[in-house]
Amino acid sequence: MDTGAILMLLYVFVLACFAGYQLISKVPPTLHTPLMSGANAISGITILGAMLAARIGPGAPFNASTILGMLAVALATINVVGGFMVTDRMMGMFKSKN
Amino acid sequence: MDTGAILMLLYVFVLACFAGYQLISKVPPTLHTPLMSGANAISGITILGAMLAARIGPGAPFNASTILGMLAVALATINVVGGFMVTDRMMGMFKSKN
Amino acid sequence: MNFVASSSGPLEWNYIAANFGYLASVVMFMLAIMRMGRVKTARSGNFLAAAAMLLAVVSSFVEMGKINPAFIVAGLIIGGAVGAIMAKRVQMTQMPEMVALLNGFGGLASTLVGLATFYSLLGGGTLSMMMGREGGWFGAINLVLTLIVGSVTFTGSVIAFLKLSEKMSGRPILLPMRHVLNVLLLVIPLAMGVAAVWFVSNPILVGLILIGIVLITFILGVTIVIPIGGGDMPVVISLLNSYSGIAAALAGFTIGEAVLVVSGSLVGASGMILTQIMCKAMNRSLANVMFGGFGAEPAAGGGGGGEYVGVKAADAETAAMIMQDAQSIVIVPGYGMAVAQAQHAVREMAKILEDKGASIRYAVHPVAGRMPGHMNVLLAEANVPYEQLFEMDQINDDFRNVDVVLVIGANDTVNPSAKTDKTSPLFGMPVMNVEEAKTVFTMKRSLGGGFAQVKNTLFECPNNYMVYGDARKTLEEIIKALKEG
Amino acid sequence: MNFVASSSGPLEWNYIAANFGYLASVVMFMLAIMRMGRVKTARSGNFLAAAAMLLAVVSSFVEMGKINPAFIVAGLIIGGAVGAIMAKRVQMTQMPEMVALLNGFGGLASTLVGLATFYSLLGGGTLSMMMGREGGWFGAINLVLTLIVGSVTFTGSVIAFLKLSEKMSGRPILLPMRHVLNVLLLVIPLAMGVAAVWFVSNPILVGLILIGIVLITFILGVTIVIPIGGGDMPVVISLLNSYSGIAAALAGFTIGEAVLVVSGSLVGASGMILTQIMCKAMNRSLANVMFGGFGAEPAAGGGGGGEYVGVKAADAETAAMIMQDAQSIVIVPGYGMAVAQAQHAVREMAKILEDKGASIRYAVHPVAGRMPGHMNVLLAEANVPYEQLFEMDQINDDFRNVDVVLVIGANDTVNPSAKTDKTSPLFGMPVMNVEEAKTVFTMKRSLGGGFAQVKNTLFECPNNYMVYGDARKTLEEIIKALKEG
Ligand SMILES: NC(=O)c1ccc[n+]([C@@H]2O[C@H](COP(=O)([O-])OP(=O)(O)OC[C@H]3O[C@@H](n4cnc5c(N)ncnc54)[C@H](OP(=O)(O)O)[C@@H]3O)[C@@H](O)[C@H]2O)c1
Ligand SMILES: NC(=O)c1ccc[n+]([C@@H]2O[C@H](COP(=O)([O-])OP(=O)(O)OC[C@H]3O[C@@H](n4cnc5c(N)ncnc54)[C@H](OP(=O)(O)O)[C@@H]3O)[C@@H](O)[C@H]2O)c1
Repeated sequence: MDTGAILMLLYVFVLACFAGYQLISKVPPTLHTPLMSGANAISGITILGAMLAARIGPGAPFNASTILGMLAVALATINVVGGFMVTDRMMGMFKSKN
Repeated sequence: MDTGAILMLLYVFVLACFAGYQLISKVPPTLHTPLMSGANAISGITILGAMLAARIGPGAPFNASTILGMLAVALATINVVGGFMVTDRMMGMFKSKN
Repeated sequence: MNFVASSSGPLEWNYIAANFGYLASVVMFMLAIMRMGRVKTARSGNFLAAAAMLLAVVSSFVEMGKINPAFIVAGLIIGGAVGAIMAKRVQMTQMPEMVALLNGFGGLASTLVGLATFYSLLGGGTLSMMMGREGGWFGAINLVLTLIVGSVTFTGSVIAFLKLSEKMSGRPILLPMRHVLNVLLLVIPLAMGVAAVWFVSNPILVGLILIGIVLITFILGVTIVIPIGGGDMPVVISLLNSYSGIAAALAGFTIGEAVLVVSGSLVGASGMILTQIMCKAMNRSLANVMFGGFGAEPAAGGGGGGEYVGVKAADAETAAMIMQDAQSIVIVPGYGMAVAQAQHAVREMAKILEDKGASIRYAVHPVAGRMPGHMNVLLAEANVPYEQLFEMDQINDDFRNVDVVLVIGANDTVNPSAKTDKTSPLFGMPVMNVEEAKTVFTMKRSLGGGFAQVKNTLFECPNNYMVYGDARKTLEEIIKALKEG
Repeated sequence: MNFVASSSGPLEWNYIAANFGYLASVVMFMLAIMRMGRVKTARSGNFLAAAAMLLAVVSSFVEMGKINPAFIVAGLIIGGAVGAIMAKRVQMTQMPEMVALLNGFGGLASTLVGLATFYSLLGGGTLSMMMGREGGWFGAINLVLTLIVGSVTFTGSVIAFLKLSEKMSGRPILLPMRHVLNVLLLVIPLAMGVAAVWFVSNPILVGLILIGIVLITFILGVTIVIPIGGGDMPVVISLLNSYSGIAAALAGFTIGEAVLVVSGSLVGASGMILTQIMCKAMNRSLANVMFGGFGAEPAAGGGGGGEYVGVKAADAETAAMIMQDAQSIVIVPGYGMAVAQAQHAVREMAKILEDKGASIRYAVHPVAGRMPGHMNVLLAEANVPYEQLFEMDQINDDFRNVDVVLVIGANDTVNPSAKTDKTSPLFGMPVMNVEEAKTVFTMKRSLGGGFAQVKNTLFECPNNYMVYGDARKTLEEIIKALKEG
C-alpha cells in the first residue's frame, strides 16, 4: 500500500464517518434498539477480511492463519446472520393496525 | 493512475455524492438562493487544476497550457471570490431585529 | 492527491503535508454546507467554505513546491479583483443573473483545465503516458466528459444570464426539431471523443478534435437553454450549478485530485437535490422545465389580460385610509415588487402603519419572485425584521382573521383558481388564501398575467380592489397620504 | 480494493468485477441505514443491508478467484447455523443481551483477522514486505489498533452480556484505582505495539508480542465494563457496537480493503451518535456513564425503600372497578413490565377495556426499560397497535385530562421529584406528568426503588394507589375481575 492509497483510504474514512453521522441524526427512539442491532450486523463486514485469511490458494498456504481465518469467518457470520435476523424480528413487530 | 487508484476515486465520488445529498435535504426555501450561490463558489475548486496547469517548473515548461491555465485560474478565482462575497452579502441580510 | 505529479518523483514531505491540507479542506467544505443549511449558521458556514478554499489553494502551492508561480499569481490577482468588484457592485435584485454568470465562469474554467491538461501532457511529452498506460482510458474518458460538461455549463449559464438581465428576451425560443438537434449535439462530441482515442498517435489531430468538441458543446449549451422561459431560469441555474460541480469532479478524475472529486461531487449532488426541491415547490417536474416552452403562449386557463368581469379599483388614498384603521395587515410580495424595486418603500410604509398601532406581517410564498428566497433577500435588504416574515404554511390558515391584505406585484402565487380550476396550469400549486381576508388591495400595473399567464380570479373577488400603477409609485403615494392623514 | 492481494499479480477482470460489487454494496449499506431510520421503511432497510452483505461476500469470492474455499465455507456454515438458531430462539425480552453477544463475536472476529493477517504475511514470507516497504508503518499501526479495539469490544461485550442476562450481578464492581489500571492496560499494549515494530526482524517474537497485546486488552475490556451498572449497559453496548465498526474499519486499513473501511466507519460514526442520543435521553453525559459506579449505592435523594408517608394501596378488584367506568385510560409501562413479561396481559386487559368503551393510550418514556425502544418492542410483540403508542412529548401535556393512569413497573420515569428536587440524581430528566391525572394506579411489587434508587414522591400523592405484586399476576387478576364484572 503506497502513500497515495493510504491517503485515499483516509478520504474514504472521513467521508464515511460524515455520512454515518448524517444518517443517524433524528432517528426516533423507538428505532434505536433495532438500529443498533442492524448496525451491529453491518459491522460483521469484517467477514471479508476473515475470508481472505481462511482461503487456501496461490500465496496463501495452509497454516495457522487459515484456522484463525476460519474461526473469524464463523464468528463474523454469527454476527451477520444472527444480527440481521434478530433485527428483522424486531422491526417486523412495528406494524400498524391496518 | 492505476486501476486501484481509479476505484478509490470512485469510492470517494460515491461517498461525496451521498454526503451532498444528505446535507441538502430539508433546507428552508429562504436559503435556497444563498445556498446555490455558496455551492457555486465551492465548485470553483477547479482552481486547483488550473493552478497545476499554469505553473512553470520541472516537467511543466511554458507553453499553451500555461496560458490556458492562467485564464482558468482567473475565471475560477472570479467564481470563487465573487461567489463567496455575494453569498456573504445575501446571508448577511438575514438578521433578526435584536 | 495528484497521481500525475506523484508518479514523476518520490514522495516528499510537502506532498504529505499538502494532502492533509486537502483532507482538512474537504471536511471543512462538508461542515460548511451543513451550516449553510440553517439560517442562524448560514453566514459562518459560507465563511468556513471560503476558508476551506483558501486552505486548498495554499496546500496546492505547498504540493507544487519550487515552481515559477508568475502565471498562477497573475490569474489569482486578475480573477480576485474582477470577482470582488462584481460582488460589490451587484444589486440584490440582480443576484440571480450574477450567480448565473459566476457559474458560467466556473464551467469555462473546468473546460480550460481539461484542455490545459491535454496540452501540458503534450508539452511534457507524456501524452502517450496518459493514453497508453494502465488506467489511461479512464483519464481520457474523463477529459472528454470534462470538456463537454464544462462547455455546456459555460454557454448555458451565459444564456441564463442574458435572459435574466433582460439583455435577451425571456420568452422561450423554440427551434424546430430542437430535441433531435440537442441529441445530435451531444452524440457528436461523444463520438469525437472516441475518435480521439483512436488517433492517439497523432497529438495535433487529437488537439483539434478536442477543440471541436468544445465548440460543438458550446452550441449545445445555447440550444438547451434558449427554449426555457426566463421564469424557469432559477431552476436552470441550479441545474447548471450542479453541472459545474460535476465538471470540477470530472476534472479531478482527469488529473487524479481527490479534493476536486469530493468538493465537485458535493456540489453536484447538492445542486441536483436543490433543483428537485425547487421544481417541487413550483409543482412542475424537472423534465417539464428542461424540455422548455413553458410560457411560450398563453395557457388554456385564460389569456393574461382578457375577460375580467366586475373588477373594482381603488386609488392610493383610499387604500391608505382603510389601512390606517386596520388592526392586522399582511403584506404579500411578488415578482412585481422586485421589478419595481419597491422593498424600501414597503418597509417605510410598514413602519408608519406600525407606529399607528397596526400589526404587520409579511407572507412569503415559496416561489414568489423568480428565484427561491427572492422575496426574503429583498425584504431583508430593506431591513424588514426576520420575525415579521412568515412562510406560507405558517400563515395560510390565518388570513381569515386579517383586516387588510396588501398584494404587491404578486399574481400566480395568490390566484385562487389554482385551488379550484382543474384546467389551469397552476392547478395543484399551493397558493396564499388572501381572498379570505376582509379587504384585499392588489397593486400592479394592469390586469396583465403573471409568470404562468393565467387569468387570476382574485381580481374578481368582491373584497378585492386593484390599485393600478408601478408598485413603488403607488407605495410612495400611500406613504404620503398616511403622513398627511 | 485489496492492495495486498493486488500487488501480487496483474489486474484481472475478476478484480474489477469484484470491486464494482463492493462499491455497489457500500451504496446499498448507506441506503439501508437511511431506510432503517424511519419506522415505515425500517424492515426493508434491514433487508437491503443483508443483501449488501451477501453481495460483498459474493464479490469477495469473485475477487479471490481460484482458491480452495473449504475453510471459508466451513466457517460460513457453522457461523450461519449458530447465528440463525440464536436469532430464532432468543426472546424479545433478551434482545439487549443478544445484541451484546453478537457484537462481541464481531469484535473477536476483527481481532482474529488482525492476527491471521499477520500470520499469513509470515507464512507467505511477506512480513518484511508489510513492515519494510513504503506505507508499511501504516499497516503495522493499524494491525495493532485492530487487535486492541477488537479485543476490548469482545470482552467488554461479554461482560455486558453477562450483566444483562443476570448471569452476573448488575451492580457496579468498583476495583481500587480502576482509572489508573485502565490507563495502564491501554498504554502497555500500545507500547508493546511500538516494540513489535522494533523487533520486526524476529517474526516469532513479534507474534508473541501481538498475542500479548490481545490478552492484555482482553483484561482491559473487562475492567472497563465491570464498574458500569447493569442499567447503563445499553449505552455501553451502543458504544461497543461503534467500536466493533471501528475495528472493522481498522482491519480494512490493515488489509487495504476500502469496503471494510467504509462500512466499518459508517457503523462507527452512527454508533457514536446513537450513544450520544441515548445519553442525552437519560440526562447523563457519556463520561458519567463510562466512568461507572452509577447505582453502586443508594443516591443522596433517599434510600430505595425508606420513609414513605401516607402511601395508599388498592387491590386488583378495586382497580378493575374504577377502570371499568373510566373514559380515557393511559398505560405507562416501565422496566417492571419487561421483568414480569406482562406485555400480553396488558394488551388483553386493554382490549377488554376498549370493548367497554374506554379510550386506551400507551405513553412511552424514551428511557423506560433498559434499552431505547425497549417498551416499543415489547408492546409491538403483544400486537399493540402502533397508533395507540405515544411518545412522552406528545402526551405529557394531556395527562390532566386523563381519568386513570396505569403505571406498570415504571418508577424513575414517573417520579415527580425529578422536576422539583434539585438534590435528586434524576433532577433535570424529563418525566411523565402522571400525577396530574385524576387517579393513578402504580403496579409494582414493593416500595422498592427503580434504576436510580431514588425515593419516588408519586407514591405519596393523594390520587395514587399502589397495587402491590408481580405486574403480570396483578393484571391477570384485573382481567378476571373485568370479565366477571
Ligand atoms: N421563485 C422561484 O423560484 C420561481 C422560479 C421560476 C418561476 N417562478 C414562477 O414565478 C411566479 C411567481 O409568482 P408571483 O406571484 O411572485 O409573480 P407573477 O405571477 O410572476 O406576477 C408578477 C406580477 O407583477 C406585476 N408587475 C410587474 N412589474 C410590476 C411593477 N413595476 N409594479 C407593480 N406590479 C408589477 C405583473 O403584473 P402587471 O404586468 O399587471 O404589472 C405580474 O402579474 C410563479 O408562477 C412561479 O411558479 C418562480
Ligand atoms: N431505556 C434505556 O435505554 C435505559 C438505559 C439505561 C438505564 N435506563 C434507566 O432505567 C430507568 C428506567 O425507568 P423505568 O421507569 O422504566 O423503570 P425503573 O425506574 O427501573 O423501575 C422499574 C420498577 O419496576 C418494578 N418491578 C420490577 N419487577 C417487577 C415485576 N415483576 N412486577 C412489577 N413491577 C416490577 C421495580 O419495583 P419493585 O422492585 O417494587 O417491583 C422497579 O421500581 C431510568 O432510570 C433510566 O434512566 C434506561
